[in-house]
Amino acid sequence: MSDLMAHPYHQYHPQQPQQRQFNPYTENGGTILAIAGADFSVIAGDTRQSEGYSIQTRYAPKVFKLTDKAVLAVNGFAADGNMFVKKVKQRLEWYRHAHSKDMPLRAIARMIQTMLYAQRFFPYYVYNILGGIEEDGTGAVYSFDPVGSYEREACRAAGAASALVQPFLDNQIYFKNQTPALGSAHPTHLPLRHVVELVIDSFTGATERHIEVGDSLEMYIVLARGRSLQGLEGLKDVRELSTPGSNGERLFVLRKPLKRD
Amino acid sequence: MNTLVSRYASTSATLELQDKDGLEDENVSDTMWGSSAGFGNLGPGGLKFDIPAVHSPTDFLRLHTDDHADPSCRIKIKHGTTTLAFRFKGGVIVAVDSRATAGSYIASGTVKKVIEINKFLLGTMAGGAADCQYWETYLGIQCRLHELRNRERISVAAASKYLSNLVYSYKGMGLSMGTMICGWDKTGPALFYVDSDGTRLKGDVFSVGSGSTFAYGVLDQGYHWDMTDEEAQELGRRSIYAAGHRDAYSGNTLNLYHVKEDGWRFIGNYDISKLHYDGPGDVPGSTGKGYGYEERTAGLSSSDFQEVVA
Amino acid sequence: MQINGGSVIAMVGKNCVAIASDLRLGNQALTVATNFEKVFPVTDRIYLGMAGLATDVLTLRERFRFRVNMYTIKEEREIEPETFAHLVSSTLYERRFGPYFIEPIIAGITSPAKGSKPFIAGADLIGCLNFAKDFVVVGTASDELFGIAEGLWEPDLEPEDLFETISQTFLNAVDRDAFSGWGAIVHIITPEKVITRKLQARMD
Amino acid sequence: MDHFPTNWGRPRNDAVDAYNTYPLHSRPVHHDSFADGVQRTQQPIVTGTSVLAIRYKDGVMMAADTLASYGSLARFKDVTRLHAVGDYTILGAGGDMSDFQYLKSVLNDLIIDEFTQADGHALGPSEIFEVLSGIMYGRRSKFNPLWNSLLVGGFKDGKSFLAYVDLLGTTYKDNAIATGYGAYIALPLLREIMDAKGPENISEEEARSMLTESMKVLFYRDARSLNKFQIGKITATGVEISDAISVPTEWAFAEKIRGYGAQTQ
Amino acid sequence: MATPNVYRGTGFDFSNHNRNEFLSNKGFPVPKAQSTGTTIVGCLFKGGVVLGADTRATAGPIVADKNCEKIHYLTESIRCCGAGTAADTEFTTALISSNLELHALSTGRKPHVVTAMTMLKQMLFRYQGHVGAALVLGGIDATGPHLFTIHPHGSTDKLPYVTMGSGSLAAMGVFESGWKADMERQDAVDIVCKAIEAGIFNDLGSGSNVDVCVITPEGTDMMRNYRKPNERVQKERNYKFRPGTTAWKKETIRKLVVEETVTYISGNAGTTAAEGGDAMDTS
Amino acid sequence: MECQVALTGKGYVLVAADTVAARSIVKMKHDEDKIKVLGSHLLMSYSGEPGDTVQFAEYIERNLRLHQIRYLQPLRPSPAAAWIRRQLADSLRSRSPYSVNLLVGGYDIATSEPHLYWVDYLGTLAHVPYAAQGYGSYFVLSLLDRYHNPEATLEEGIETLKRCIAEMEKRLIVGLGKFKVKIVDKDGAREIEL
Repeated sequence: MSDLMAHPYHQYHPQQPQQRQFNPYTENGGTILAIAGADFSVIAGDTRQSEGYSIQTRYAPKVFKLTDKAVLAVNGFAADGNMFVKKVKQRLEWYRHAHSKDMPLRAIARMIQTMLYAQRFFPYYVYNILGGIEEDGTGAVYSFDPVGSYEREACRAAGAASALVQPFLDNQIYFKNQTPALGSAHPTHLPLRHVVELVIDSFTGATERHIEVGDSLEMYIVLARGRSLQGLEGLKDVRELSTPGSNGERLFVLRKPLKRD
Repeated sequence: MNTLVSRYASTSATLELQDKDGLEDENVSDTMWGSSAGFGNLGPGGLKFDIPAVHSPTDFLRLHTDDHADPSCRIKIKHGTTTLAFRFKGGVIVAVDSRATAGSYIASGTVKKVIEINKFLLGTMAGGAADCQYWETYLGIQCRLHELRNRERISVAAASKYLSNLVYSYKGMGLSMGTMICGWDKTGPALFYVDSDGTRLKGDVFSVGSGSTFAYGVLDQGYHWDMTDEEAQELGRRSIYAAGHRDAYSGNTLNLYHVKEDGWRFIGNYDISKLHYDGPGDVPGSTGKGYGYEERTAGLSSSDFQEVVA
Repeated sequence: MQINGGSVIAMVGKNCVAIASDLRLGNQALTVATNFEKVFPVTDRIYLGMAGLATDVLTLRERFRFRVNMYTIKEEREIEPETFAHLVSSTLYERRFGPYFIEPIIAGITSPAKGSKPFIAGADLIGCLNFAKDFVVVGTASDELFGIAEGLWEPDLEPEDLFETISQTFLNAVDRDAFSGWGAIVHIITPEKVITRKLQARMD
Repeated sequence: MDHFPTNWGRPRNDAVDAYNTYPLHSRPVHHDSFADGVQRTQQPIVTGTSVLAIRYKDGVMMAADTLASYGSLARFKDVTRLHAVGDYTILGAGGDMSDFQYLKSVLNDLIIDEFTQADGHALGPSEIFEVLSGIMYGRRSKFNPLWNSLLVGGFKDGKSFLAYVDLLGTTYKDNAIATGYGAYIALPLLREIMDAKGPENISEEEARSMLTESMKVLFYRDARSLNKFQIGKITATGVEISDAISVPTEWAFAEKIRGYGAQTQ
Repeated sequence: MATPNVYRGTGFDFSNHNRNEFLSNKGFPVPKAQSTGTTIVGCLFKGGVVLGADTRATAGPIVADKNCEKIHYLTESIRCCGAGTAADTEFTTALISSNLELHALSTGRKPHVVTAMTMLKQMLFRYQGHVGAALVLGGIDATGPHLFTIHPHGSTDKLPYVTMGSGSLAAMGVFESGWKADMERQDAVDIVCKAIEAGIFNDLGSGSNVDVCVITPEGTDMMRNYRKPNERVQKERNYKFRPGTTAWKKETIRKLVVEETVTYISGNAGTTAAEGGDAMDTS
Repeated sequence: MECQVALTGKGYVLVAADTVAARSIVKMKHDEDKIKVLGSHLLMSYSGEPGDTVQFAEYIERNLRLHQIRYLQPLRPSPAAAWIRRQLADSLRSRSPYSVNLLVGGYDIATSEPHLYWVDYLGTLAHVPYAAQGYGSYFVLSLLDRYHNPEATLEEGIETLKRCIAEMEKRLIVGLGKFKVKIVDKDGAREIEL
């Protein structure tokens, strides 16, 4: 059999410069995104983990619950990502022991920056998006580059299909390039149901056009303290994850199948 | 000593576990268990960086992180920018764009490239976004400590020198930073350029970033020391607009700051596309028209055709 | 493809097609001109868009003009969109081992004799045709265009709706690409008329 | 430094302008080729090929052939690549055999350490997997990887466990996993049955025949494989690794093929 | 003066080669051509041959075409599946198809499958693998059903069941475990379909639908989109925009329908053709 | 470090080019003319690979002259620019391509319009109101975006050109020396002093 057939992997990866050294990185595909609302925030990712042209598993979570009000999505090199989430959770645990409360969201964001930057010269190949509820009850999304630069945003897509999804969100969330009808203005925050639908359409669209996206969609929804469940009613496959009995923020997860080809 | 003992006292399993990429050994000190949990590494001396165990760490970094020369690298660090700052009689004007690119993809159009170090000090951001954010935050901490120790505000010269020394100690490791430290101290308005090569320059007019040349083109022609505040702000806007228009890696919105004797003031955030079509709107110093060439010259023609009157 | 930048998209609507290009001519990061159209009329009903190396865009525009004229003279009829697509494809494949650095898009309406049906096709730089039923995209913003078009495109759009959809798709996609943009031009081709609009796009 | 910050992101090594007074002319860094001598396995030498594993009704079943290749040479034909770790876990390994042997000794030490603690706890599969993935990721981070792809299968406290870790520290869990060529050739077969039925509806018989069939297919198509393999299973009753099994293979249709194209005689 | 030759010869034109070399030295590599990651298969059964293919074409990790056709026509009873560089498979099969037609006309016989195979392998060998077409060739001729694979360098293989492309290993797994000699037609179609689906669901380079082509002495049955296991679900929202959403600066309209105003010099003046027969009588 | 700037105004095109001929780190000459007059109403400035530049410019000049002799009238600016572009694009496919960047300025007597074309060594052509080649373009393009006026009188046009040259003097690391300036308007092409 010719070489071409024996190593489908090589067809896809561009020829790297001749490299004696062991390459400690790989790319595991997938896409994550997060959208902040007025009093909620939605963090989603697909669950396919791939390498080259192979699907390693159809279910490897990319979105992780940190606290009842903070959710972290990681994408890139899966081993780095898992290790990073583990370390973040550990620090949060220490904080909980020292302060007997959960670390506020903006503090988690800054902590993630310092943790990523500590690896400035041997970066984690990980794109992070942190979503949740701030102390003032507003929904927030923080996005990071692999070495820790970050900013707070209203929506962000990262990972393999980020370039496919982000312009769609620009158009539908920020209403970029849309002139409002005379005498009206675009809403600053969209209702939860609307956002959930946009997330689903983003992922079905990305699945159509990006080979590394698919299998299933896992969406975390964080609701601010005291917010009603409006927007979640009638949705199938929603499960609550928040600590039972606490009357703080509430956390839900929604799973939906995506195409598997 | 401990390692020597443990080497002979432990089994291979404990050894492997001890130095597996350590949750134990890496930059986590006992102080972290206390109230500074998670922030202990911002203490004096900065944090300990993990250097890859390879023959040449810089080559490693070059191989794996992207840049203009090899955009195919997978680890994309955000780049690209136009920033400018100039000193004039009324203080310091700081103007920056807000675009960050990863390869040709515009990763963000809302980056805050002016870092508010404290009420009297501003730093700008060009080069690696994380490098600037991290080290200028760190500088803020040091400036505050200086204030607490010496009961007076740090001078702009001292603050910029501090930053310069800091990044110079990492020279050649791959940091990338081109920043301007702007402020007002006992000497009046002050402006310093600091970069990751270790250069530190005092000056009146600086522009840094991929679009800096375009900004200079407009800035130089309009600049003089005795400008009014309004003129100066308009010049800042026009210069960043010029860079946003011509440079692919700059644009989206511009943020304008003015440093005066009583500290800096945020003047405004302007959409560069709106500046092109409509101008900055009703602000002091503006002509009220769009900056764009096509807008400015609509209806004009360079033809000198004259109808011959019979 | 990134030397000069630029992107093109075409979409199918109900009895109409639309094709759009940006107007940037770049020299890598430097924007040299903002009036560089990448879509050209081939016949009354067929438009050809090309994204890629600008010198090849200009060369091929002339080359296709020549070949279409030769076809018209020889056959004594206007070329059909599908025929033209194959002409483009074989012209590009001729240079299989020294390709032109462009990717073409063809959008048009078949002649009334063939039912005035909408037609779009794209090709890669060596002429592999892609006859899509929905949309085709090429250029430095192709990833962005694929993603957003997949979200916004709907079947059976009337000409004015198609204009909105293709414009929104295109503008938002090029706004995320550093090398495309600086104005956009849209042609909506219907059996009765061709509407050409220059959009108010971001100029950075 | 030029005015493109995109050029700043990485350390520079611009070609030196011969007329420039800066940077100073420097001789190229001498590379000590002897330094290579102290490197450990930077590439695999004696290797094993695929390992297959599936979860089924009673636990986990795993299969691997008994060949260790030296390049294209079938060097050792009776190597055991399935290894019991403690009472609840099976480890299956592909890749470098010496690294695997080292790992086995590390894990044995781990089990002994745990045993001598005598604290009433025993390491289950998920704990062992956690340790193993930590070791693999740590070695990767030190640029001295253990050149293996490993499957960890186990059954403890009524729950079965199956996960993968490789030389980069990449991990995942699934109902059916295969390493090496098995991931390309056999996994689609395993997945099809698994997706249709689910692990809880697969009997031991069925699991065994799935793996046997897949091993046979692998022997047909993987040039570094052997038709002699072991099947290990881990259930509530403990670990059980079979002796090497040989299966008959079918090559009869080859008789009818003449040449590779036009030949008919 | 360098004048371009209008009537140029046939074959490939290398005139851009120097320039492209120069550009890639400057750091602008030749853009990637579209490729079909692809799973293509073929298998013999009792009295015929079945070919199968997926329908995904990729450009890097992006799906360029969701429903392309990879089973190409060579003659009525010979078909060829292509993997590799999409344009190469397209043009190579088209060229050989026309050569076979000419061959048939000059000999007055239906071409043999081995003839097609020889033509293809000779062409691919001539280009030393630079024409990146990996093919599965199947068909029926006077000597019965035949099935070949042809690799980009021109080597060929003759087997009762074959697979090609990035999903070839997944598909081969299915054949190795399920193929039997002298299957019935439906069994053969089923196993081909199963092999393609193994590629579609396990190989990222393959996807979308299953195309199947059954060739028997009775005729050829090309079943385009025989299975569609990957239809897109209904979108959650409707994305039609309000007219006037997009701001534009300038509009020009070119009318393609010529409106004629017919003015009668004598008689019924003032009637326009566009208005039709609703004429006003002014005389 | 070659730099050229050109701009259109009311009824004219101004083309300015530096006059330095450099080899390695040496300035060989300080009064080199890098603007060729191609016809009564056509100018072309060139820069790029030494040798290629003059060879190409002369080739263009002679062929345009040949055209005029054959057909008794010169090419108008637009077809002239298209032809020049085609020559570059074709040469790029040869074994030793010309590596030349151009600015082509002309005055179309038929429509009384000045035209300016930007052409690079790949054969890319753009019709623009003002243009620059070389490192200077990174400074003066934004300046011209700000200050250029298509209806500027000649005096105003020269004023803008002086701004451009001053900016390059100020910001480019190597001094460019004196600039040579040529103009083409309804009265034809000629050199002017700043």
